[in-house]
Amino acid sequence: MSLTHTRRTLLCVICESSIEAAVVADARRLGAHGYTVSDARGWGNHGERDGGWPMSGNVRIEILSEASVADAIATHLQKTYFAAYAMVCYLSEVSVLRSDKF
Amino acid sequence: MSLTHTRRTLLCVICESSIEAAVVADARRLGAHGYTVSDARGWGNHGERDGGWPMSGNVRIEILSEASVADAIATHLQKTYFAAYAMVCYLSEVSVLRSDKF
Amino acid sequence: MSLTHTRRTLLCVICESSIEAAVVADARRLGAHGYTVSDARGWGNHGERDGGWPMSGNVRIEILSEASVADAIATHLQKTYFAAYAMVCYLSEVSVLRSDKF
Amino acid sequence: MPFEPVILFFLLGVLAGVVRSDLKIPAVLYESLSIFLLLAIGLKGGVELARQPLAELAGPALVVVGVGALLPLIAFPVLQRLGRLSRSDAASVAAHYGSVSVVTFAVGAAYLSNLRQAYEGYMVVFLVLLEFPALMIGVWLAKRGQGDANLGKVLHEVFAGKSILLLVGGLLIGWLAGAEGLKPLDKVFFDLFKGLLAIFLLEMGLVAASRFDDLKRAGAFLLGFAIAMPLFAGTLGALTASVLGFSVGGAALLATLYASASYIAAPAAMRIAVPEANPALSIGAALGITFPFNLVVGIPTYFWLARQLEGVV
Amino acid sequence: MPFEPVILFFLLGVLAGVVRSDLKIPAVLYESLSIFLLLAIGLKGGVELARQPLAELAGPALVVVGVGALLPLIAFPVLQRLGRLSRSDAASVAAHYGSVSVVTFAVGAAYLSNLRQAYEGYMVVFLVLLEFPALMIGVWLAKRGQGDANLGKVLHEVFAGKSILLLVGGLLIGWLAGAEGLKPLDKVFFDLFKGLLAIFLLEMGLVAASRFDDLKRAGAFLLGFAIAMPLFAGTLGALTASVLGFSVGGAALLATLYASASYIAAPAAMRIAVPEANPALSIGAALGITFPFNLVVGIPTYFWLARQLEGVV
Amino acid sequence: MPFEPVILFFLLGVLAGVVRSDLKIPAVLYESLSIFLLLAIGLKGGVELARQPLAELAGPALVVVGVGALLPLIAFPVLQRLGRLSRSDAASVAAHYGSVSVVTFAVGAAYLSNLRQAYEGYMVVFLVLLEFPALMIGVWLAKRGQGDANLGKVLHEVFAGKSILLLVGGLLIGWLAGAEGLKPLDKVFFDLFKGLLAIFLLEMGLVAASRFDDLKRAGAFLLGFAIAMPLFAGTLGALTASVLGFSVGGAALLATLYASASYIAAPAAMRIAVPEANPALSIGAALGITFPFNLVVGIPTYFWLARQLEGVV
Ligand SMILES: Nc1ncnc2c1ncn2[C@@H]1O[C@H](COP(=O)(O)O)[C@@H](O)[C@H]1O
Ligand SMILES: Nc1ncnc2c1ncn2[C@@H]1O[C@H](COP(=O)(O)O)[C@@H](O)[C@H]1O
Ligand SMILES: Nc1ncnc2c1ncn2[C@@H]1O[C@H](COP(=O)(O)O)[C@@H](O)[C@H]1O
Ligand code: NA
Ligand code: NA
Ligand code: NA
Repeated sequence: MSLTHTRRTLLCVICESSIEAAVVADARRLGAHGYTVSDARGWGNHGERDGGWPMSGNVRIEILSEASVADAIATHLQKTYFAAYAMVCYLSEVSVLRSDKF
Repeated sequence: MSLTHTRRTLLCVICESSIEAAVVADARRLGAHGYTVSDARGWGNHGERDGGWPMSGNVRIEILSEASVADAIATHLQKTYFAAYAMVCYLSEVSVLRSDKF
Repeated sequence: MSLTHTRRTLLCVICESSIEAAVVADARRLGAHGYTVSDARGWGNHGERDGGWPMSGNVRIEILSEASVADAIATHLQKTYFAAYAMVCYLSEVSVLRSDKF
Repeated sequence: MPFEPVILFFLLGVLAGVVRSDLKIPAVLYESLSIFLLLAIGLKGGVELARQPLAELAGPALVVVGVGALLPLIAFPVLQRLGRLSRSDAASVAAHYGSVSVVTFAVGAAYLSNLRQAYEGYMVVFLVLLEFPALMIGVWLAKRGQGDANLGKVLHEVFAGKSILLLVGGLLIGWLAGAEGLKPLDKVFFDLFKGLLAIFLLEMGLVAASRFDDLKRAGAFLLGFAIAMPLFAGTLGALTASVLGFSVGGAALLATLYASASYIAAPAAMRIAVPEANPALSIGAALGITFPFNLVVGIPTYFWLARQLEGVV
Repeated sequence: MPFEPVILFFLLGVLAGVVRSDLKIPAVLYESLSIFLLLAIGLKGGVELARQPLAELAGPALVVVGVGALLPLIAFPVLQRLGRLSRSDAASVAAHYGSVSVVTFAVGAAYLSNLRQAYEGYMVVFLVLLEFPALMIGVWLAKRGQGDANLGKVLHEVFAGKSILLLVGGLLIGWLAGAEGLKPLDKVFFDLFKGLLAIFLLEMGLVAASRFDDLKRAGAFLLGFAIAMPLFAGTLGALTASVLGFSVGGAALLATLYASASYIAAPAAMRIAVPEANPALSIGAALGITFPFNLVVGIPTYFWLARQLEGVV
Repeated sequence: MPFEPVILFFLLGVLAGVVRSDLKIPAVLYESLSIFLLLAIGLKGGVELARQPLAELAGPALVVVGVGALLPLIAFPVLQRLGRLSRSDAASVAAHYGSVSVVTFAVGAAYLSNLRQAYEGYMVVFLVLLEFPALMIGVWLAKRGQGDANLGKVLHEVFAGKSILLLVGGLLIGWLAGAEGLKPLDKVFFDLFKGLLAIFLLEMGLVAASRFDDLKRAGAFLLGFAIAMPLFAGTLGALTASVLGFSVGGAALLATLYASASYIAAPAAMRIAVPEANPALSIGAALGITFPFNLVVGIPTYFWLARQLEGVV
């Protein structure tokens, strides 16, 4: 990769759509400079969530940030939402252009 | 990443929506503990699939699991669907929280 | 991963939907053999883009290709669109099956 | 007992869910139809309101809301003691049953209009007023003594929530514009109402069927509660209405309102305010049992009850 | 030859596709409209059915389905031998042409009502009955001697598939509720039918245009087949109807049914059951050629044919 | 001043946005409604056109387009010099205000029909004709002397753009089919028009409210421009119409067209052709101020103006 890339962490949160607003508000508060959301459906510990009804929809939230911010957000989400909500998080290392943005 | 992360494999399957049900059933059978689906459109060997008509929609299926399960699913999909269906698969390494779930 | 995997680069572009057609046309011209698009919403330097109105929608474009092609596309996008459009790009390394396709 | 054809659409939806049909009503169609139904119900109520002095409503409204507020307070100890539900689960279920279901109300109104039975137009005002007190009470019940009741968030969630916003907005527009002013919109908001309600019920059938699995986890007590509670609340509603001197139609509708369990506003509010509560229990009961029960059995029963009570109380 | 204005919407859609307009009918609108159309057609048929003894239908239904089942059996060898298609491709195309297109039927019915030409209300029953035998036959043709015919999956796919579910569900609701019971729903299901069909056809035009590329791969034989087959099947339909003593309108509609090629149920079923078949061939032919052909040329021709045969056979 | 009830829906949407309600009109509903409105407006215009010789339109059309083309040319230097906007921003805003808003036109027409005020049916033709010249001029203003004007892309963007396609397609279909031929579609395209416009305006209210933030960046000059420009353009429109001998209704509508600022075609075209322009400025002004202003204040004012000018010029 010949561009001047920078390593950043991509945090991907899949959770029920009823907490979308809360999750992105938390992410902003903890230092994220942006996020991307798309609608999703799925299946997991909390059973099938087919998205056919507002209460059964999931969202997929991506947050690109420095590793420390991603860690802080993930830790916070784990503490705040894992017990009571359908939620999955994963982190990966990616290269970004425009590194000043994240 | 200061959390107690665990490495897991993320299998991402992009395929025509007509086989969504079959693919997720296979994944469950082969040991996946969850999956996430979102609607997509795209272009590839099978031409443009613009999603404007039920038969021309794609889905994007994400499955987080142990490497061996991801491998088993990917091998199975390759054997079962690659010849006759529009499909792309890729695998990547990610860190998960709540590793007991996957 | 026991399959005969090949390393490829996944370029993910998140941008305003008004330039979707232009971006995928550019990607094809620069050597991509496929792409996948889904609708998204988000927030970033250009403010909130909630997708409730055609002009405020985002798309998430994934392009799997050889590293050199991904680099060429990312460089081109940076040069062409970063100044005037809401856009974020990131690259990551993934393993693909069917490597002849990309 | 006369049969309301829109219910057949609900049953078709349930059937589709049960045979695992690939029929899926797109989420967007669901949302679009619910925007339409809420607006239309509000507009209709507003037009009726414009026909009469608002002041006369204040007294009955107070009684209706006051009695309605008893419902979650009665349900809660029953659920906690008899049903052995955790405090948050009991509070959440109580909130669902204390609040009201707009679509059950709409089917009740359709049932009456099918029988050419008149009712007080301002019942929609009660629909609006009854939606939220139970939600407040539910949160308070769940959080009593915990400090973090977060009622402010719930208040905003409810008042800025789309169902209150569209109902009240429709009421106001109907009231301001009046029957004459709304005439050019009648072809959409009034003429299409029943047909679109039918399509919405088709979808509700699918959703209800997808909740049947939850019922296994709910246990026998909750299943019984989901039928006994509406019958009890419906009786209370018919009695209250008789005391207040409502018409037979009005009494049947108030009974329907009390008997109905919310599955739009309540699940959303409880999920935010009482996250520990298991939504499968409350939604499974409200949507998997009480909603179908009210549609098929409840509404005709409440109407019959209202007729029996006519002139008695 | 009278012209049905809904066809203009189809042509507008084709034009939009051809000039690469950014007009996109959202997939959800497509699905919503097709739910509406299927339900409405079913309801209409059900109301008609309620008017007459079902027993009388059994005989004609048997003949109509029996003759209809010949279509894929005739098409298959033609496609395989003359067209040099692979066995699975031939079977899949045969299944598409043996099955029926709900929208072509709807346009045919609109065409007749435009001419104030009556037809037997129970034609909708044939629409339902003709949808699936050809799909079974197609799978059987593709898998003969291979063991894994998987007919069970196809059976479920078809019977729990949304098009049969909504058509049959609508039929039953219409039959149970009757014309009187459905009256409050007429404003949606009957009054809006033609206008929403027009919007649906606009979208079908866009979809058809997006299939024109497939036609290049299809080759000249398939192009010819996509026009000859409906003409042949339409003639067979008009003859069958005449023998059975249907009205001119009924004969035109049965011809339209036989002549139409499925592009909802068949593609979905074949994709699952006969994956080796190339969907570009069958969908390209059915949607890119036969569908427009039937709309613009076929339907008037079948009507003309039905009139010629009146009293002759 | 008579009040058009559909505006109340717009205000409700604004209110929902301001109180940060969770009400979200799904993007797909927005797109579906705009497809409907564009088609319906086109069809209506086409039916009117069929009633009169087209040749007579050529003269007035030339004048209407010619005068309309002055608007962006006048706005541009004002924005650049007085407003100190960059060249591309000034050009983009000028293009928005030079082009027209279909929904403002629809509300204007609804306002007139509410007053039973007739207007020339072919005003829709002007709506179509006025949409794009200003976009071309905007691109030319932005790119003058830069070589890469890319007018071809813009031309395709506009002519194959969905708003022109649906308006012109509707016009043609209405013109070909005539009032008689379209009758079966009236129940959808004409009867539902106002009600669906109301729902669309609810959504526009939400969108407009989400643009209020942009206005802070816009500065006082642009805020003033967003009110002064429509008043100026509306006056020019009323004068032009009087000179051309249009009816009072026609004059009010032409004034409304001139005064309206595009927020569908223009943002899309400018985003592609003049990327350096900040969309927050043009959309904020057009949608956040001018659109509400025209709905609530502008249209009645233009109508009043048209009446004053009657018989004067
Ligand atoms: N193993 C997994 N792979 C991908 N997505 C998952 C997985 N497990 C759960 N999910 C997603 O996360 C949501 C919530 O998960 P859960 O809390 O396990 O129900 C599910 O509805 C899925 O969309
Ligand atoms: N190189 C690629 N990068 C991203 N997505 C792809 C790629 N190739 C194919 N796809 C997606 O996978 C689907 C099926 O691919 P194919 O079988 O190549 O037609 C396409 O419609 C795209 O959505
Ligand atoms: N840090 C981030 N993480 C994830 N997505 C982002 C991030 N920043 C921006 N985006 C997405 O990219 C779009 C355009 O970004 P921007 O140009 O910063 O406004 C936003 O609307 C988001 O959808
Ligand atoms: Na209740
Ligand atoms: Na056929
Ligand atoms: Na203008």
